[in-house]
Amino acid sequence: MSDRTIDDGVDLAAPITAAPPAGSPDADATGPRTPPDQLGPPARRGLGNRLARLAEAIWRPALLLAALVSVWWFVAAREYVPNYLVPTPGQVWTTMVDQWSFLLRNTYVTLYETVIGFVLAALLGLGTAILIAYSPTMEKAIYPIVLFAQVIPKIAIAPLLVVWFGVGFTPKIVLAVLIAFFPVVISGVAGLRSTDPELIDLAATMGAGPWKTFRRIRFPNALPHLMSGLKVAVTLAVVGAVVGEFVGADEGLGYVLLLANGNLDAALLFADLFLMSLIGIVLFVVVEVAEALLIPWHASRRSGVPLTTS
Amino acid sequence: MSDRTIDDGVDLAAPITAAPPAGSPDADATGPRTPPDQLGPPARRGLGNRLARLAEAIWRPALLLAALVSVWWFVAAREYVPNYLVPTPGQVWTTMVDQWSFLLRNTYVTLYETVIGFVLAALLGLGTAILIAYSPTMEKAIYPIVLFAQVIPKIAIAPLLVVWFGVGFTPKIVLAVLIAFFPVVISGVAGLRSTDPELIDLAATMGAGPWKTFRRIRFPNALPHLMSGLKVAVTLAVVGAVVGEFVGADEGLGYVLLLANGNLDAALLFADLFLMSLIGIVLFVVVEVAEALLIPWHASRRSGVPLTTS
Amino acid sequence: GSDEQPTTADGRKQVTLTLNWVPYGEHAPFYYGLKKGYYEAEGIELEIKPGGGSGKTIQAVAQQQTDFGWADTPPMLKAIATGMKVKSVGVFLQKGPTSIEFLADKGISKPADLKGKTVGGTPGDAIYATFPAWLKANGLAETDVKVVNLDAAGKVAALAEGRVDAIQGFFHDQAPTIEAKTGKKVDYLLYADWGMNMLGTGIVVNDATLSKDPDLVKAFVRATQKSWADAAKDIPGATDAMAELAENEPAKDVLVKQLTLAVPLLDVAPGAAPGVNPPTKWTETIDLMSRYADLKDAGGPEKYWDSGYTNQG
Amino acid sequence: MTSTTTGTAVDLTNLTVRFQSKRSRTTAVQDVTLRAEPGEFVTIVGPSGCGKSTLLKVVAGLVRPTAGTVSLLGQAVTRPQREIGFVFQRAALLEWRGARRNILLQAEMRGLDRKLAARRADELIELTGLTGFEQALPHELSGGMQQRVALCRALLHQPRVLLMDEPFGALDALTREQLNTELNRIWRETGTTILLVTHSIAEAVFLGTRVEVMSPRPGRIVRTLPVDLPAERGYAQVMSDPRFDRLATEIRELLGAGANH
Amino acid sequence: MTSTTTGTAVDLTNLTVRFQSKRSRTTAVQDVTLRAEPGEFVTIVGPSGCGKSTLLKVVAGLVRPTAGTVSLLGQAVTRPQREIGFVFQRAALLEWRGARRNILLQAEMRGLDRKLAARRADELIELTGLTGFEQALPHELSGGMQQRVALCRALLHQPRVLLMDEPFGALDALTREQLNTELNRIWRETGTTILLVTHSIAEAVFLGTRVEVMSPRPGRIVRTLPVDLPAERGYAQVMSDPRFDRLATEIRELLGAGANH
Ligand SMILES: Nc1ncnc2c1ncn2[C@@H]1O[C@H](COP(=O)(O)OP(=O)(O)OP(=O)(O)O)[C@@H](O)[C@H]1O
Ligand SMILES: Nc1ncnc2c1ncn2[C@@H]1O[C@H](COP(=O)(O)OP(=O)(O)OP(=O)(O)O)[C@@H](O)[C@H]1O
Ligand SMILES: [Mg+2]
Ligand SMILES: [Mg+2]
Repeated sequence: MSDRTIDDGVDLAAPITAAPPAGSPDADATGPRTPPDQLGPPARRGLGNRLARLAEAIWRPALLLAALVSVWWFVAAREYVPNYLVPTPGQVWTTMVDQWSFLLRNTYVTLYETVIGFVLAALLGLGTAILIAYSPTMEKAIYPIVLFAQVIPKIAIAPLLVVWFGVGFTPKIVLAVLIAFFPVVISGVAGLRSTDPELIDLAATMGAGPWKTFRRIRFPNALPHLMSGLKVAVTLAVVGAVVGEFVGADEGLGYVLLLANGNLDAALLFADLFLMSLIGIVLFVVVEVAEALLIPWHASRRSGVPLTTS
Repeated sequence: MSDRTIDDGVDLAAPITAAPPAGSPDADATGPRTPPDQLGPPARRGLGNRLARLAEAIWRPALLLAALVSVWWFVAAREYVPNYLVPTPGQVWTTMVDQWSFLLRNTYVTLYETVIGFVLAALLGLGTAILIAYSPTMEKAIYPIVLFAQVIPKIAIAPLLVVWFGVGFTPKIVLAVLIAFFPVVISGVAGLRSTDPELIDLAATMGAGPWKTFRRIRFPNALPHLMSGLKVAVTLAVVGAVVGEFVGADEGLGYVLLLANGNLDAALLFADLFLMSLIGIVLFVVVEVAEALLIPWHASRRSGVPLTTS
Repeated sequence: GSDEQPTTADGRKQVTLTLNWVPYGEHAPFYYGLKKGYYEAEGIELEIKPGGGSGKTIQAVAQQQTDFGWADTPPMLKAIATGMKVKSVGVFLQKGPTSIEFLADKGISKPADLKGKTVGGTPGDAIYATFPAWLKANGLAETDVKVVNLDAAGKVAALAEGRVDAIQGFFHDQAPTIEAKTGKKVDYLLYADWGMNMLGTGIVVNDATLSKDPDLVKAFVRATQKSWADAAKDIPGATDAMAELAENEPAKDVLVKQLTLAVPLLDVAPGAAPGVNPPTKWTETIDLMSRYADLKDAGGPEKYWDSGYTNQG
Repeated sequence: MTSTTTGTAVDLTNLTVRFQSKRSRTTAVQDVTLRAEPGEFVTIVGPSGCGKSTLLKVVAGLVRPTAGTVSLLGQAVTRPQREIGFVFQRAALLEWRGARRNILLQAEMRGLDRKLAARRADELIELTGLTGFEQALPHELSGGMQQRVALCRALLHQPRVLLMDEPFGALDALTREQLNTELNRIWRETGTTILLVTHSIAEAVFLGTRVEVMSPRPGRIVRTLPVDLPAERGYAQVMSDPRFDRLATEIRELLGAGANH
Repeated sequence: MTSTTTGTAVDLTNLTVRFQSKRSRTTAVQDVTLRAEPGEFVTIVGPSGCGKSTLLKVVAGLVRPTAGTVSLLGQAVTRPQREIGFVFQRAALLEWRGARRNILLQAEMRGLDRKLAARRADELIELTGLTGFEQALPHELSGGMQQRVALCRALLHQPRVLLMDEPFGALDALTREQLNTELNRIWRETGTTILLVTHSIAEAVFLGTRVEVMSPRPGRIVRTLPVDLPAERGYAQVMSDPRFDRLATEIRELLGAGANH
């Protein structure tokens, strides 16, 4: 209950960076969770303050990134690891600049496949989770199939997919769906099942049918769980698209990876890996932002510190 | 609250298959959730009843399996899909029987790598989740690294792993860990964060330090979330081990897959895929059983129908 | 892969060729032919697609996802044995590029020097399968050499990093690349030079295409033969063409080296054109594959190869 | 509101409910017979854990009895009932909805007219003193405020039968009095049948046309006390009525308690 | 139990607490000054939503005041306090633990002697009438039973200061009386300082050495009423005492209520 009093000089319009998370030992160790009501001067609450808080939010990851790049640069420049395995940041940068249109085009292809695959996986996964969570009969029938589809290594069935779906976008999207589907199902089922039985009772006394109970009670209740699954799924969807491109493609970052590997072109390989990671990170952050908008009410979010990277 | 009255003839020692799940529309549609107290004759509560319920539990998946095998057999035998792509069930069976000791040995290798990888991923993932959930500073520093490690396609960095770790078990286990780690972190963080703030308050007034609060409140509270993550992780660990074997190995199911692919031996390929899937399914069920034992108290489990495939 | 070969506006047939791998020097003649208009002259609008290994290329041909494939012979034999409806219409690299590669400073000059060494190979491919036989043919026992299993990308890194002493591979592709990247000199022992020759890469076609449009196949093979014959005489021109038309090909100097190493592998009989195979070479390869690589119900060359499409001379 | 079944509003006959948990079996309600005619206001008092909440849930069709029959508005209860309003003992609010939207859940679930429901919700908010907290999420409300939200939600659709499980337990004396008076008014004006569980003997007498006193677990009905007070009651008036005192004392004795809270 | 700080047990001076939520700002407590000497039993009554729970949480160090100072046992409160026992308004039980293990949580968290704690837990279970439900999970307990478990948990370690937020709200008259009497005994025997929030005026007077009456939100203290009754009190005796009646009536008037529950 007792979460928030007015924060010291915090911009009220942006409460997400207000206080340390409720009950985190950091906070516990230093004092009660809720800071006193001493509003700062108005100046601190405008743009300057926003910038200051942005800086505060990103300096740590920025520092980390800088440190990583330095280590990388040091290792590569000194050739502690040979350059054909680990190129220098400079080489990678040059490759990126020289081939930007080629890389951009292929990034777009992979991004496209990933997004479509993720959206389909989210919808199908949620649908499946609903069937499983609602009907024990369905559960017994569907669960084995879902599980089976998950445990088969996708890289092994990728050639079959190419045979069945040709070499266009379809097999990549199918792979992305297959690979991203499972976490959505698992977290969806767990979320839908975790509804307080008394709320279900409540809905029943309101004469609500399954759909309304789902829409207004079970689904919102499942969201915190579900978002965990979607976060895992979105990063896996990238992998699915790339694996699909390994098997049969003449575009996309997975294809560029094959090219780079075939030519031992480490700079291109790293640029390619960087772009793949970038897609994953950007989509992950998009899901996190969606989460922050969808479930601001949840205990995990009430604290004010969102689960983001920035 | 109102979950369980005495079930009609249900074996009380095995309450997990008692009633339809609380509040599932199946149950809602047909009547109140809790069945009347009319104990059946003692005979029904012994071995016979147990068998009957086992049969009841597995006939649907068994039927499904039979249907799948029939379709497969039909498609393969009629050569709707060429046999070099999809062999007949008979061919696969013959391969399994003929090469059982070879397959068993390689299954054992992959199982071993998977289990070690999964256990390490679970421990590391939980540790990371704790750091992230507890400390906003750590969150900002660690999250980007974890995310980055997740979004890089493992298949792309596998060759580097071989260079760094050689061709023994290590790179396979490292890959299994890398691939299974992320779902544990995400679900762990979500679970640890979802603790009711009032319970944290309670712990604070008991003078409990972070460790005790974690052990007795946050961790048990996070378990339902965490188990979702572990279920995803265990299936991914299999994939990690297999991908590791692709890159450099002389044993394991991934190695057998390469052999089968190289020799275009579809029967061996399918036998191999079947064994991979089997490892995944068995480990998944193990995690589910662990879940049923660890969180029988949770709303999702109270219903009595466990989230299993059997 | 549809029933009617699609055509361009001016009536040329649209044709795809899938390579055995991402573009490297061996492929320069195709680009040369494109540049010089040899394919156009035969009424063919050619599109060259990169591949992901001979096996996948053969499968794409079998599934009619591509019209022609450029693929290695041993995997093609296997593919036909398992039921894929494809055939070779001429192997161009008749001297197999199959080889054992190692850094020059290892002091290896003959197979016997491999004794006690570790060799990286990829399980499932033909080099891997025939390696024990090749050792035997050179007086070594299977146990004299330790084989380490690695995938294609891992092999090269492992060799350069000294994790293995040697690797199995195609010297004309890998050696120049490794040399260019690591600056280390790479040497090799060719299977073919040491008692075991198997046919290398050639053109693979689906049986359906052969019966449906034999003229197209003939035209394609003709253009390809001409491209190879002329490229062999104009290596700089060929690599220039490739640098211009291919995407993300290796560096120019690597291309030149790769093609230079590839040309002798054509192993053309005096007076014959590239891609014309003596049946004996086929029998030898089939024999080796059935003895060492588990090729079942081998049969004769006609099961795998149709000589009727090559221009003899 | 829709069907016009006649007969007894609530009819429990020889009701027994037993719960089976892993280790033990609890008989919550034992052989209870209870009838409420349409328009009756039955209040139920009894020791903690005697099965009062269970009783209401049986009427609502949320718990199936181990033995005995249940009917509501003349029809056998075999599934959750929708002709009712239920105030649970815990507030059971949706944590992601503000107070007003929690109240309106009732209307959304039943597909009631939005405008009308919104107007009525605002009236109820006003009535229960929640004005200013329409948007507040449950965790931002005090215990008593949460309870009032749950109360508003149960009253929103003017149900034919109201089941209320200690709806005023977390409220102070004044608020309680006011809401008691309001409930009395609503009951008189709408003719709703009400079953109300309370721990306050004064409240039981003030509100009920009949008080049912239950025994400790296994809960049986030990006495049924008709309240012979006029339907329209004022607090001051009732408290000073000798009949009130007599009834309160009798209930207190039945429950074994001495004081008057 | 460990440190032996002297001075005022609880000291709130000019306390103000404001909550900021997305859309609105609520002043829960306004300028409250409240002192409790060691061994005092202060009861707090006030309208729903006036900040009583907030007040207790401030004392426990769970909510930092917007203005004013707080000290407990002579030391400034800057972090959650452990010298206390806290009964929250909601039972706040761990759903995965049985009743007894929920009570023993207190001992585990504090590292108390297991044997001793177990013995005391069993005594408290007996005392609160939970015998037979030691293993029952929270969802298998009635509302009043859950509250009793929470009560036992707060009493287990015999804290120097007890903060109780409507600890008997969900209990019937008899159980309430019995537990009131027990609490009175425990208080007399241990000399614990107690702050207790209640909606029952009778309970406030029966238990307290002093009753603090709060105004509606923003909560201020409108009157402090010393209860000049002997420390050892019996229910029957107190109820018939004219001083009780006078006090109860005065509180009732301050709260604006007329009846006596
Ligand atoms: N789901 C359940 N599983 C097992 N036992 C239960 C369950 N629900 C209730 N009980 C038991 O049934 C008995 C009656 O519970 P109920 O909630 O009806 O009591 P109550 O009269 O409402 O008590 P209170 O006044 O404390 O709310 C209790 O002993 C309780 O432990
Ligand atoms: N976490 C919070 N965020 C915002 N407002 C809050 C929060 N906690 C309490 N409030 C507000 O503070 C006021 C006082 O709440 P508090 O819980 O202290 O009341 P109370 O006196 O205990 O009431 P009750 O008797 O109903 O339990 C209420 O108006 C409530 O809405
Ligand atoms: Mg109850
Ligand atoms: Mg309160």
